[in-house]
Amino acid sequence: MSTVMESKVRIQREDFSVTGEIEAIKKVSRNIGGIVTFLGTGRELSKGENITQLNFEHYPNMAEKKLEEIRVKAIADFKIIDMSIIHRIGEIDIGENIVLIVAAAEHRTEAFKACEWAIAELKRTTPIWKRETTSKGEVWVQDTP
Amino acid sequence: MSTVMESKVRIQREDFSVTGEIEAIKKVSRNIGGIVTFLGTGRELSKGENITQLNFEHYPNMAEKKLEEIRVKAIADFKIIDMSIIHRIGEIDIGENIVLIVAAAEHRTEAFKACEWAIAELKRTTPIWKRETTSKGEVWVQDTP
Amino acid sequence: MTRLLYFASLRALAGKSEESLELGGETTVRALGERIGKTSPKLGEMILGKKVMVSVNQDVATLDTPVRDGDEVAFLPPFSGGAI
Amino acid sequence: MTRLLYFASLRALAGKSEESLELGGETTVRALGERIGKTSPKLGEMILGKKVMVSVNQDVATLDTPVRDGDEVAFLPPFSGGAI
Repeated sequence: MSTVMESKVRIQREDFSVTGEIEAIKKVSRNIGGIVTFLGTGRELSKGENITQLNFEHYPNMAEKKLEEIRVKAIADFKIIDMSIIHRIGEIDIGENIVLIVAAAEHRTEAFKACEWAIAELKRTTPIWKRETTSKGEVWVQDTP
Repeated sequence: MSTVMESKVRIQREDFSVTGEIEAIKKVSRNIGGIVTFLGTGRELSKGENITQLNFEHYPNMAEKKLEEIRVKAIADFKIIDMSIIHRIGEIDIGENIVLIVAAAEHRTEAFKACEWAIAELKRTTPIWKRETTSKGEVWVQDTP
Repeated sequence: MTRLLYFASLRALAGKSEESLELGGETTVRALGERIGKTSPKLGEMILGKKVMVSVNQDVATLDTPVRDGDEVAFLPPFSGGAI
Repeated sequence: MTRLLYFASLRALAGKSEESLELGGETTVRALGERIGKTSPKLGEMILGKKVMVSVNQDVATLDTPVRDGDEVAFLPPFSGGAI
């Protein structure tokens, strides 16, 4: 196990590098054969409205704690080797990166399952909120899980 | 639609950049909200044997044609926005990238389904062969689909 | 003192993002909701009607969860992280 | 002339990676397999026993697919691309 330079779950304003996060997780084991990533990006359209900007807010510490719970449960339940979860906050433009989940496993089936579960779980349990700016103004999105 | 700099399906000796491929596919539409990628990497262990190197060979043109068929069918069947598929050939060391599939969609569910289907279909239909080098010598892997 | 935090859409309803209250002894989330309802009726209604999630010291709470001096209580509208 | 291609593990069995044959008129994959079997018995057996896939001009073929002058016939062992 190499020295962990940065935490595998992070909430940050700045953008992240998908390649950088994948290379970091590769260092964990020489037995990784499949890495599945989910990258969520800012879409222009939402329920027919044209979005010009997104803005994310989180509950500091509690949100990071929830992400770490998701990571630990994914590793245990899906028998994957490791997972990293990064969510950006603040202003996000259309096309920009919002959230990244990387699931590394020996085989691909578990990596797909773990990654898909983790993003659904993040939406359900992690105190992060999205505000959309459209021509009609700004609105906090109230997603029903 | 921007000018396509490179084909979205490729078989090549050199490594690829996951971030680079994701950024290329993002340019296709401002309505991409979820990008799922599968990255296959060289594992050290295979059926209990310690692998020191991998070597991939393909049937030129036919393999590229099969990848393009997978891409076109994935876009049509899963209603995703676009897909790119890249497979490396030649010598691959442990931990190195072998294959990348990027599925970009409006929503994540279709992107996950398309990506998982595409890698299974690649293994089933695309004339690419893997040779593993272990302490016992070199052996062509005969995967049963 | 007990620290109350209002996130996202609840900030406009509460008219603030946080406040500190003197509880005068142990109370519950329910009693806190009733107290908030006196100045922000709609917010109080949402808390008591379980339309918003409440956390006490960053753990998810129910209306019966006790609240003590020094606790951090947060009012959390439905989450919408994770892009799409 | 018809071009024959042997890939991966079949190269060692055929003793070559490719060859050009004069067919002397239209034939079939089956007849080609029988002809190959005379010099490489195990390879001929695998072709006729459908243990290897055969393509004609890069389309998947059956034993009855016709083979003509100028065609490219490839013998393809089970695929193993895609990492794990």
